[in-house]
Amino acid sequence: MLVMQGIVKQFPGVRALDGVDLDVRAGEVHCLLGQNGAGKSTLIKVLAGAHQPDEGTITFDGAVVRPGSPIDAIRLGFATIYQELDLVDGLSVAENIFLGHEHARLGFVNRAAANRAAAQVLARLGHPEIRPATEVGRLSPAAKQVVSMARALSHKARVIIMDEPSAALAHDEVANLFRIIRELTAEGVAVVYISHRLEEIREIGDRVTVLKDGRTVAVGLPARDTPTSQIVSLMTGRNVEYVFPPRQGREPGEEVLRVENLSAPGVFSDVSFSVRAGEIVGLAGLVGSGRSEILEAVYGARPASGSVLLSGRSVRRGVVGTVRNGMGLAPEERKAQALLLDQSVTANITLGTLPEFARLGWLDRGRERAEARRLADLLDIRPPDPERPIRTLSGGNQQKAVLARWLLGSRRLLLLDEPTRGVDVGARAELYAVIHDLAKKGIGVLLVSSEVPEVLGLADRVLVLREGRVIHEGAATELDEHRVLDMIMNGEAA
Amino acid sequence: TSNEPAAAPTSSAPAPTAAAGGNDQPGDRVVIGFSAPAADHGWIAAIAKNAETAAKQYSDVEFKPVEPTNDINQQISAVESLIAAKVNALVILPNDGQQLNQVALQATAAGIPVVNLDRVFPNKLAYRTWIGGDNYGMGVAAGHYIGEQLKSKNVSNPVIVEIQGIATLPLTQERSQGFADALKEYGFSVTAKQDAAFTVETGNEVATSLLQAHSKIDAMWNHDDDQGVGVLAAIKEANRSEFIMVGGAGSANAMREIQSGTSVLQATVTYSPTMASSAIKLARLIAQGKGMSDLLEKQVPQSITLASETITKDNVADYMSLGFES
Amino acid sequence: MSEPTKSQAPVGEGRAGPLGATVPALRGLGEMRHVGLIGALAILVVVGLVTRPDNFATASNLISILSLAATIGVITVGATFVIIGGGIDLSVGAVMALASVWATTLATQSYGPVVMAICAVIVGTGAGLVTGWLIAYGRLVPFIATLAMLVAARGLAQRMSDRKTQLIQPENSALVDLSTTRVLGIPLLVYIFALVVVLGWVLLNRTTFGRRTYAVGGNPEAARLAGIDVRRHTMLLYALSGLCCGIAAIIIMARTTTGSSTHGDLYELDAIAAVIIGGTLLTGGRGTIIGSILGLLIFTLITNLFILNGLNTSDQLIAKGLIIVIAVLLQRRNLKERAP
Amino acid sequence: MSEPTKSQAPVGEGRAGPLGATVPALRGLGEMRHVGLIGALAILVVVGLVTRPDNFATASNLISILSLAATIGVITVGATFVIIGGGIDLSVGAVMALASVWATTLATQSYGPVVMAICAVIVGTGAGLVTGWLIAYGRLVPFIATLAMLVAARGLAQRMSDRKTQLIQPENSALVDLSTTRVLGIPLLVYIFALVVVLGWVLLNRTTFGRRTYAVGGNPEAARLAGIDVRRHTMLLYALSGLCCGIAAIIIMARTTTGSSTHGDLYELDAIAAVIIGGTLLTGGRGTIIGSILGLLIFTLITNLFILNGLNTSDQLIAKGLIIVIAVLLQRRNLKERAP
Ligand SMILES: Nc1ncnc2c1ncn2[C@@H]1O[C@H](COP(=O)(O)OP(=O)(O)OP(=O)(O)O)[C@@H](O)[C@H]1O
Ligand SMILES: Nc1ncnc2c1ncn2[C@@H]1O[C@H](COP(=O)(O)OP(=O)(O)OP(=O)(O)O)[C@@H](O)[C@H]1O
Ligand SMILES: O[C@@H]1[C@H](O)[C@H](O)CO[C@H]1O
Ligand SMILES: [Mg+2]
Ligand SMILES: [Mg+2]
Repeated sequence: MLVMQGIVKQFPGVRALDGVDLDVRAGEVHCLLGQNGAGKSTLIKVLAGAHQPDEGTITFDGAVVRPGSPIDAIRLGFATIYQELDLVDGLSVAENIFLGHEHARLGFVNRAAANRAAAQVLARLGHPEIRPATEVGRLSPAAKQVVSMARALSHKARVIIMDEPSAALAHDEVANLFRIIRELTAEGVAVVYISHRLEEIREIGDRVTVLKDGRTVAVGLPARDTPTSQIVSLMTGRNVEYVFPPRQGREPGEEVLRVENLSAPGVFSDVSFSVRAGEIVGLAGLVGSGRSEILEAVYGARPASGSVLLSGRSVRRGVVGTVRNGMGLAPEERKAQALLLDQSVTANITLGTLPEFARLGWLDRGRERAEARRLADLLDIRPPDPERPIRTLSGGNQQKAVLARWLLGSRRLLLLDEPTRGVDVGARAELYAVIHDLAKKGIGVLLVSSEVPEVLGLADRVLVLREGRVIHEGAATELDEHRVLDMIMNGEAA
Repeated sequence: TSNEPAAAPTSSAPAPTAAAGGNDQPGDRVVIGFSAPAADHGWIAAIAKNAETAAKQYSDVEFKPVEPTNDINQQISAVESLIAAKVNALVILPNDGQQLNQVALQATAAGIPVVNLDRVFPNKLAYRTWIGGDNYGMGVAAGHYIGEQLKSKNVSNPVIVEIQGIATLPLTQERSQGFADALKEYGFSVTAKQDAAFTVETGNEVATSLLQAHSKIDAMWNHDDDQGVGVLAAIKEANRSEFIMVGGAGSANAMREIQSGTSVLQATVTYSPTMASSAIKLARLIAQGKGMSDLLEKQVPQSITLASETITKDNVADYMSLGFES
Repeated sequence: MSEPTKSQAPVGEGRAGPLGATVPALRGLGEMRHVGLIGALAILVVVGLVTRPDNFATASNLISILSLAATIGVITVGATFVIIGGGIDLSVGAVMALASVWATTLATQSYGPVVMAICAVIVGTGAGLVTGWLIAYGRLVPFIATLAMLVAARGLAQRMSDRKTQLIQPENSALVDLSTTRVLGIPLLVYIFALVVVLGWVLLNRTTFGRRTYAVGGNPEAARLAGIDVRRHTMLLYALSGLCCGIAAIIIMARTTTGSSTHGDLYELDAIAAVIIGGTLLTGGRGTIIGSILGLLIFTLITNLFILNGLNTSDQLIAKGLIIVIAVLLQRRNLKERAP
Repeated sequence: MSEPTKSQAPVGEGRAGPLGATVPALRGLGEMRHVGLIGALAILVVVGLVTRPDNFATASNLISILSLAATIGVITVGATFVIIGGGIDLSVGAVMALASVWATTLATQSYGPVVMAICAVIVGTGAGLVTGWLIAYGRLVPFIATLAMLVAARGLAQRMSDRKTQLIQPENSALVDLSTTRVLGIPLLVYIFALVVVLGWVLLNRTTFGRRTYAVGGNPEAARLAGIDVRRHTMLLYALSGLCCGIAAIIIMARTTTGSSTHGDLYELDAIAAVIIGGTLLTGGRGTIIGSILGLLIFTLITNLFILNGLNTSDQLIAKGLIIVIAVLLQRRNLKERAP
């Protein structure tokens, strides 16, 4: 039904697509795999009319098409959920869903009709509780993701493109998403699905196309039957699996963090735990269970009652104090909370530890660059040029830079909120190794991840959260994915 | 130049002279409304001060000034508020006579006599009396002074530079016209002309570049002594002294420069803010139905034009007390 | 003024429920802001009533406040659109001046008052289209493009009028009647002002054009991906602002009976200030017409009170500075503050 | 579980070719922009040389251009910091006026020129601290807070000076010497200007303070979470701007031999325009001092050329509008344009 051939897209200094082929059939879920920066998002933006290809052809229903703008693509029947949430904060949920194709007569909007239609789509997506009149800026990232999906569904599209739709979703939400996808494909709609989670591909995908370095390296592999090792080696050119470094070699030392009776009304209450030097503590829970908020409260970035002790001493509230005392936070939303998009990778990496590169405020830029380069190499940030503006990096590589920020200087405690969001399999293994190494060096790590295997695989100890309360605490080795999911969804404390 | 150890403290508002005679005796209580542009330079500030001081001399006058503003729209509203407050007479120095004409007509129609100060309303029905300076005459006086001086030095084809105030005011255009007309009688003309907005700083900026544009200048007329402070600073900075300069309005500072005898500023032509004191007096007389006791007429005249006088080293001592501080 | 995603989304501000519902307290914040403004207005009214019991609350004074507010008011409506759309328009005062001058040249005046009014509107809209084109298609930063228009329009106005004030001829006095003729005791120009506000409100809140303006200002990239022609829309926003300047020119001509190159000096600052006091963000994507008009009325009321109470300029300025600060503190909790 | 395979790190070795290497041109884009500005300056210089061959390229004319640029130039340095830091400062001209008035009161003058200079600097910095505090801790929008300071500072300056121009007393003429004394043929105040530019450049490009300014302006939330005290930094930015206004006050006093409440009228627009022409984004997070100074020199040069050529103001204005547009088009490809 849809064929892309020999697509080339050149950005200043980067050849993002270097002859990509893609062939999508009606009614299938076609998965697009590739490492960070392989060109997946760029490819689908070409399809969506957001980028113009330099070379190559797109054939749709046998005819050559050239989506010159997003409007063209939408008219052709392509709807897209973009990787970076592209919603307008100041407009309502309904207005966002129908932006560009409003319910209107003679230019006058029919708000009642729009709200009704939006409510329908949201109900279909399993989220009747999201009200169409709510301002989108007030929604959580997960709810925004739902709105993005609703927007794509609101078009009578024949091809729906989803760029990492599950990255902001928790387990139960993903199941919901899959239900929708199945409905769509049953109606003959084609879905192009991008994700770094191989198990998802297995569950929902029909065929897989693998990209590497802007080229297609495999077309139309069967999604269910192709061995993981084959996919991984196609993507990375080597054989790694979803691996966690062994826990040996780390001896948890003294307590670096003690949290007592931390509460923030309506968000979480009475949370107490501790983290020891060299220990990785994971927080598991549903989206909205308050994990990010706990991290922020510990970090001093959000008000909360209760006490936070760092190495036995209470630190001055506020981020300035906690950072000075050796904490670091890699936040959840990298674009909004972590990155200086206009600045170089180097400037982004050193932002948290600037004083360590300065004497009396005077920056030692040579040392700064050298350190940034060292970290970029360590984490394999690509392209390997730390002086490049970070906005030109792919999402996963940006995420690595966010982590790199806190690998500098003498941290005692790191708070990592979804550290592997949008990071590919190969890089994940590297990040896991880095986190493990940090702990080995005696740094305490408090980790939040929506991927339960990740929490279980990395952490020594796990706290399970439900509706803002800790309902279980115990060694990771004593838990398995199934039990954790039971607890966070049904509240069954073990 | 408020910092000069002022020799004559209240120089700009001369005390009522005996000639005013019986007219200074208390009469009916009258409320006089007053509206003028924002006091963003010395001359206008002196106008506001003089009006207030003059009004204070009379126990039968209640002085009611409104917010000075450079925005026409706001001045219209301000005058409207005075009309609504039913004052007995209005003294108005409009930002632009043409633009305030209509609201002055409204006042007159409401039975409130308007004394028009300085910038004139085009429609005579809009005011009872106009008092102001002779702008054309000011240019003529400056032109004659410069013409005479250059003639006596036998300069031919002189470079004559003119620095105007706010270019869009009709009074600026009249001044320039008078200047050009007078120079023509000597066979001279203006070489370069720029406007400087009446402030010290713009005066300084414009003069700085003008001095670069003309490496030799014979004479310069600067319309306004307030901006003249900046012009003089620029001349000093450029270390130039080959020309004569004439000022305008008659500020105390200009007079001190003239008196010193070492300055390029050798004369200034007056445009005295004392007209504001007189305007208040006229408004009071009109509101009380009196005439001017020195004149035979029973009523205040329809218009009074002050003469523009030329102040030089020779007569500066006589004028010193009338100079207003920048 | 554009950057799409610099949303300083305060960490997890105001979410609730599993994914959806908002905390109710936050819901009303849009209107809350207006409550702050209305509070500030109310305080000013009380001050007026106390200090000038017999002058302040008179019909004639209220009308004079509205007439005074009308010119900038109309411009403010246009400015609100531009600023919500992520831009800024510094040229408003100059464009109004140019429109007033063009409409009052002897040549234009010979066609009578209707043509004069149309001329003002066309000149305003045309100037807006030019700046809009430069910004949308020429890729100039709005600040620079409109600054250039400011300077050029003033120059052109001076040139056309030879720097003279152009009186409206007696035979065209129908135009002046807009200021002198009253219906139900209220001058016609106040009705024009009211009409522009109402139409502006409808356009912003009830049409696709208005809603898309929020998208174009709030997240231009998202707007583009949603299939909106962001460039065309941007250009139209400036044309709309120019149209408002043209209408304002008609009002100022009626009030002053003149066209002049000096009209509207510094109106850009007043209009932008009113919009921002009214709660619209300079970064775009948020704001209301009502807020802007309330902001403007606060300014006008302050001036009026000063006039009535005969304060001297310096004290007025100092007090004005303080009042601006207090008024904004009253409506303070600006949800999306930078530097949280 | 296998051992971590980090040792095989450089995975996609092959990609360094097409994807990895940066085209050098991209790296230089920051300077590319300046090339545009320098091009515009060059064109103006050529125009000067052609139209006024004997007046334009003289040492004394060049010096007078620099002297003219000095006051706003110093202010522009401060404004660049504020704008990169995501703010805006409308109060610069008024604060400079206030500083000049405070420094030239009879009381201050009795302590001699050094105290006068210190007084100007303290007043400027103090005013900046106040606005900075209102913005950072009082959460006022910068536009509003600095507008309030503009109005209040002018009012205060008028009140202190009783609206009179305050002459510098003969015994304090050392201050005026800054303008008249020349070293190597160049007036001292031009050295002050140069010094401020150099120090500003160093502060912005070589210190943590400068780096943080980009962070605070580019993404305040990210800066905060990286442990930067965003509020304190914001406050300091305005204090820095105020400090520059204080220094500018010294220069304007030296040049005009006066302190006056009318000094610096509309400097805010000129300074902001220079900064933006220089390539700094109003949204913050980007920009350079060099760009701002080049932008300012373009402005100053235009005015100088006009006056040298005896053009009248109206034509100057029209031409200025066109030149602004052309200058910006020359340096056009603003990487981060809205509506790509
Ligand atoms: N606007 C741009 N300008 C310059 N380079 C770009 C731009 N967008 C993407 N690139 C580059 O193109 C390449 C492909 O990026 P793309 O975003 O398509 O990767 P991706 O496969 O989606 O990766 P991820 O899994 O991390 O999202 C990367 O090297 C990236 O740095
Ligand atoms: N400002 C706020 N006011 C009221 N409730 C809030 C606020 N911020 C967050 N909440 C609530 O706190 C809870 C936790 O929020 P959040 O979704 O960030 O949790 P999380 O576990 O980190 O999930 P995620 O995976 O999405 O980060 C939710 O119920 C949310 O609605
Ligand atoms: O006529 C006056 C003065 O001459 C002064 O110089 C400026 O303001 C004008 O109104
Ligand atoms: Mg991607
Ligand atoms: Mg979270």
